[in-house]
Amino acid sequence: MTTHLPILQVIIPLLAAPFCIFLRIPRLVGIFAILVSAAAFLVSCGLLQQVITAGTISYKLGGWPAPWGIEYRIDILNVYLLLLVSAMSTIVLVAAQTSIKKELPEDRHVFFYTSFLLCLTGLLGILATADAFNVFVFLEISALSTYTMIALGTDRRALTASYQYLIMGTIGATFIIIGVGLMYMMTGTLNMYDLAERLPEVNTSRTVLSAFGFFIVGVCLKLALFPLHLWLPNAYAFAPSIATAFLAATATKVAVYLLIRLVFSIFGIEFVVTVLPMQEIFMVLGLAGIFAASVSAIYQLNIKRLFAYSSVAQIGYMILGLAIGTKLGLVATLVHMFNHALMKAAVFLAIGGAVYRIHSAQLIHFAGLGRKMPLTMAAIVIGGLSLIGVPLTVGFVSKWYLVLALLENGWWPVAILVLMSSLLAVMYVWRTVEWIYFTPPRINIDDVTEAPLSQLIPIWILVLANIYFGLNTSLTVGLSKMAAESLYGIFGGVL
Amino acid sequence: MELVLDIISWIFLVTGCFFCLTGAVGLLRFPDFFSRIHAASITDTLGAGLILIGLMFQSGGWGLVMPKLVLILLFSLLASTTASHAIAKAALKSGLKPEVSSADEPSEGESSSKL
Amino acid sequence: MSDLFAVVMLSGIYSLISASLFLDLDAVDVAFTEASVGAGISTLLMLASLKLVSRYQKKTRYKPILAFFVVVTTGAMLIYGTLDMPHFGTADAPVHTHVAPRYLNESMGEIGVPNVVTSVLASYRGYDTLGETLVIFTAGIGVMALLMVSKQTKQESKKLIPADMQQQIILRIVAKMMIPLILMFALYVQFHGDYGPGGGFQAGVIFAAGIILYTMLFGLSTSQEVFKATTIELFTAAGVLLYGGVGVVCMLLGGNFLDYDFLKHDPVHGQHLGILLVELGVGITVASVMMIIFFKFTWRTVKHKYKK
Amino acid sequence: MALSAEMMLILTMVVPLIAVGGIAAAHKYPNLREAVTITASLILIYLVSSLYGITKAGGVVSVQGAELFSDLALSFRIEPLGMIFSLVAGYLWLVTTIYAIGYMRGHHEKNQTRFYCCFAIAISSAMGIAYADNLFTLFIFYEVLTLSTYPLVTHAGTKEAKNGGRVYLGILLSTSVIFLLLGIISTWYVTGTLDFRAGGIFGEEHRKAAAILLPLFIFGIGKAAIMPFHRWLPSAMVAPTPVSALLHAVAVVKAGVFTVLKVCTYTFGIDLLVSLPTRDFLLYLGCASIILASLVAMRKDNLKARLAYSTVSQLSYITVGALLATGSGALGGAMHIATHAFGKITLFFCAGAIMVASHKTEISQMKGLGKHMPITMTAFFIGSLSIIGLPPCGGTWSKWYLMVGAADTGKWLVMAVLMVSSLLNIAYLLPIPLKAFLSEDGVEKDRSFQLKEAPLPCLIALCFTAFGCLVLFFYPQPLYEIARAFLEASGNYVR
Repeated sequence: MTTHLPILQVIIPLLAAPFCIFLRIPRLVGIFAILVSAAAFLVSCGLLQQVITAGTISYKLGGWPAPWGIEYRIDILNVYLLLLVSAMSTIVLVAAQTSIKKELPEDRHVFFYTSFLLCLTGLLGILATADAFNVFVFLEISALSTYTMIALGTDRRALTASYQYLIMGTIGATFIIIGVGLMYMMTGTLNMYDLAERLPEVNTSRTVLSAFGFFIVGVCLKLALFPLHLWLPNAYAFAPSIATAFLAATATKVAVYLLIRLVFSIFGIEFVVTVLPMQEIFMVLGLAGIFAASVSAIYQLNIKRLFAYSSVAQIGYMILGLAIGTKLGLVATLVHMFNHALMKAAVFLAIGGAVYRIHSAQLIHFAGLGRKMPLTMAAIVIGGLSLIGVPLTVGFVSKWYLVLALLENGWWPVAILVLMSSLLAVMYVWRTVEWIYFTPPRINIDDVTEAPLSQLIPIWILVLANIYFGLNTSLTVGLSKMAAESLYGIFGGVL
Repeated sequence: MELVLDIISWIFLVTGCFFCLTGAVGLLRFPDFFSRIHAASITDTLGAGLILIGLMFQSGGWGLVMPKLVLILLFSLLASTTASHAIAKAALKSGLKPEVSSADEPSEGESSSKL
Repeated sequence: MSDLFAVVMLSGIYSLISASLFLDLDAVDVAFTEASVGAGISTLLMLASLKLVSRYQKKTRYKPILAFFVVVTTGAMLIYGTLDMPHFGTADAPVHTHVAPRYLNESMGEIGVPNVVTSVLASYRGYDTLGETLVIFTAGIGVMALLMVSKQTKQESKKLIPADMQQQIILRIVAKMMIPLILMFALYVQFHGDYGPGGGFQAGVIFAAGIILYTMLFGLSTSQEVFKATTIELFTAAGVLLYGGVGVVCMLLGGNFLDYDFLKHDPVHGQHLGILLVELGVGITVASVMMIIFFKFTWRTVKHKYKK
Repeated sequence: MALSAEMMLILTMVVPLIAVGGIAAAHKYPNLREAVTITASLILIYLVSSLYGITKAGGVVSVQGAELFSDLALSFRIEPLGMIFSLVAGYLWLVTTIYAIGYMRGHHEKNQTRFYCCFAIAISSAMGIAYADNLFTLFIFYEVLTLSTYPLVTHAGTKEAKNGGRVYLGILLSTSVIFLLLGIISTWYVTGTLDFRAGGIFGEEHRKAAAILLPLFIFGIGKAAIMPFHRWLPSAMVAPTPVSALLHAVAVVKAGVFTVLKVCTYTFGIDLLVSLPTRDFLLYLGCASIILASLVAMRKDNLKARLAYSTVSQLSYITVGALLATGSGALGGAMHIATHAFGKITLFFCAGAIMVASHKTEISQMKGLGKHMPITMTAFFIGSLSIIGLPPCGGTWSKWYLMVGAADTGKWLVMAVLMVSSLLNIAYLLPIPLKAFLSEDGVEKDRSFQLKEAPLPCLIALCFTAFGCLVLFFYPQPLYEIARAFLEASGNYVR
């Protein structure tokens, strides 16, 4: 069975999702979802082990060889993110059991879990595949299920948020498929590695150039790169807490992965930096995103929106890492993808725990909660510290590598800007802290107690992971370095 | 024989085309909704029907094509007449009155032209 | 345009015209799908949802300059992209020289299905089709989750005298004659997909259209006696499970996922069986998702009526 | 108990953390809670003292932690300067705790559990700073110290306190993140190591880089409060007095100047420092800081504010001592860490005692207070003498060596500054006790209740520290020896 691990990674949740409809009983479906996700996590662990010992794994779907059939190709980069996504979904699902019960009417639970598993399927599918069109298919699965999950939010504004995302997401997906179509037109193949081989012959043509343009814009819409981030804050703010935690931790990371694949594996960094001034564009947009979104975050009244804006800012850091265009820059991006998932999942789950008790995500309703829910609030604080990049947390590791990469490239003014931007993070995190700890309560919170144990445990697993991976970086940095090596290896390490 | 079949078929085709054309002209030129839908259904039934019959003569024997064409004719006769009926009824139900004489209520004629 | 009804009609016409265009390009399968899905069922579903909302769009206060800009830029980019494209129909275009020849030349020997589109769709790139089926399933889940109907409404609707068209005798009689034929045709399309244009997607849509026609004429509660919403919900899942199940069976028999060669001793027979089954899965899911979407919209309409 | 020295080193950081748990657990029983704190501080004193014994006997104690990333590790080693700092911090924790018990209860403060917890964390991180063997470790604990003292500053939760906390955190974090972190990463990038080594880590070829990095470090170590980054110190005055004492005499500011000294001697190396072109500029900035802060202090009527500016001035003595880049300068700086700590903590204790007993905060109200609070005022007098640098107090010795250092370099301007500043010290400190003892009026008129000495724990504490000031004058030998050892360890000798 071990040879089938690449496909098992995706079809376990894929088949489990429709199966949920048959199970019908909400509690049962919830537990089933956890088991499925845990199985996916185990599979990705197995894959990690295989990839490390045996190198890249290729799996032919339907038994057809690569350019004719669809291929799954797992290398270090994939498996790194597969591990991240499946781990996050498992942890989040554990917390979902109680949280969903309060936020959604019972007859929708089954559909929520089904959508969740479908979303997981989509994300894992995007990560595992080596086929450009297959990417699009799974992108649609994850996107559609995401719209559903967001629209299920209790607030009526969730519907508009979901609709907004649907429009933007569809534009993004359309652009991606146009890009894929044009590439197929010029090469006659859809397999990424086949594309990478055949594109250089035609990459001076305008068709390929516009294919690249469409693909990049589409992916950037998906990953909410400033200024294409407009859908994100509302979507995160009004979705059910669990959905927010999961999406914040994984969805944008997968889009960033897609961008990395596109830039490094399909077109090649050489093409990307020579034909278009992508380095400059990414740098400017990344920085603009960091500052604009951080400043917006400072003025938010809804704590979920606040951290949603912070997500946009954090994406700026990832893009900035890519913009550097060096191995170390890529490492910084990859490390930050992992770390950001850890911190955002922790923060949003903790917020979910608080919402579970006080039924509001308004910042003023969080006033004085520090005394009532010390453990949950401490999780928000530690997550926030991690966002700032305080030592001993994962955020510091990310920042360290990013600044190091910037210095190595001689971009020291950007390095200073990056460091300054973390002060903006201090400002929005500290605003939260002041509300939570140093402001008397505005609403009656006498009966408020700590979040239920089934949420506290996942929250604190994530918080401890934030600290653990801040201290022991052998997994994150190690894998990122290996991934960066292999990605640069393809084109013999230009730059 | 071939020639006869050809001539017959062409007669059907040309008449069919003629009805299609008149239907189209009627659709554009008739004053109110109900007379227009009359013109439109001529296109569907007579026009398309005659063309299909003409094609049947062209199909050359009782192969696979002939029954298919017959079926299409049958379905189109059934479906388009029913559809015309349904549309007219819906229009009536939603308050659109046929123009009995041109002097009556020109405003309704205008409103129908907006449809 | 603020008249949404007209918008829906125009989009249907657009689909029909593009179907003709595909036909002209010799892409019969695509044309068929476009006609049945784009012009057919999606127009129908849009009309059903239009019944829930107002027919006219609210006036917007801003002018959609940004949208216009995006559209113009996209168009410009597309035109720019076409400049260096190989000319249409050129024999040495990359599309015709790299992957496609194998499909055209080997498919008969490897899969034994005359319609190459079907063999690409269901076997060479069968996994994509599984994904597409899942997309449809996901859409169904979305509608089911968002348009939940409370149990109370379900009970209320039993008392309800359904369907606005109850009085339309001509329509009812004609439809009674047509519906069996439509369903028959759906099955024909389903199982004839190996040889001619057709397959699970189109068949499912046509089948659903037949049922929807029935529901419109005879009322929701009548059709629910045969097609219970809860049962159809199960069928949406069953189709995907059937498709995926075939893949898993292939794995258990020693092949890769969706490698139909292993289903029977003879690879070509295996391919036949596999394609038949997965197409069936697609058909089941598509039909039931379309139906469930329509039903949910109709439930909503019923609920609205009761509120008033 | 037979503990290995390495174990003890780790325990110095762990014991306060364990105490945090104990304090939090005992939050319902104030007596038990305070007993836990005192026990922990006693253990800490035992540990620090025995470590002192070991190192004095020539033992080398070092702990190499696990490697984190970029070949960086948390590593600790006891060297003489750190020994001074840890001894001071360790002993004064006990004293401050005793004082705090009296103060906090006398003042009926809220959130006392949080107070003691954060206090313990701050001490733990101070120990980490003291024993850090590389810049990386030092930076981590430096940031932890900032964050753990923030709740102490904002303790009152009032708007004023929040604003003070914002300035405190804002300046300390921004300097440390923008300048210090950038400096550290650049140092690592330039030299490939962050270890503290005798004679510094910059080679001749890095002279240019070092010249740029020096200001980054000096400005980045915001805790050393060199102007213009001194604003946080007066802002933090909103904190309860024990915190001010801790902040301004022991842990925080001393962590700052300690870091400055350590960076100047172990990272740059005195020999390199002398030749850096940026050094002169910083040296004169330090001198300006000394004079300006003294001048501002003279104009402050609020006692705590005056003491705060006095601290700013005194800290710059140490910075100047380090930047003088002579053996004597460094020696004086090292000694001044201890002598100033004892002097300033006495003054703060007295200020707090006056506040608890008489609710007076302004100097102009304190005339004639000596009659009612003779012990407090005597201690204040002694503390003032120590700060000024007059016999018979410890401050004499450190100032002496600073003067010698200045004379060694031949920079007469620096010497002049030191002298003028001493005069200014006299002008703003001595009038307070003198007026308290010699003036008659001003007290009884607006007092309706009996004015008497502060609670007993406060008195014990301030007497102890005042006594410490005297001891340091009469028995300076141990301190001098450690400071000598520090010079030798950093590869320098006094003439």
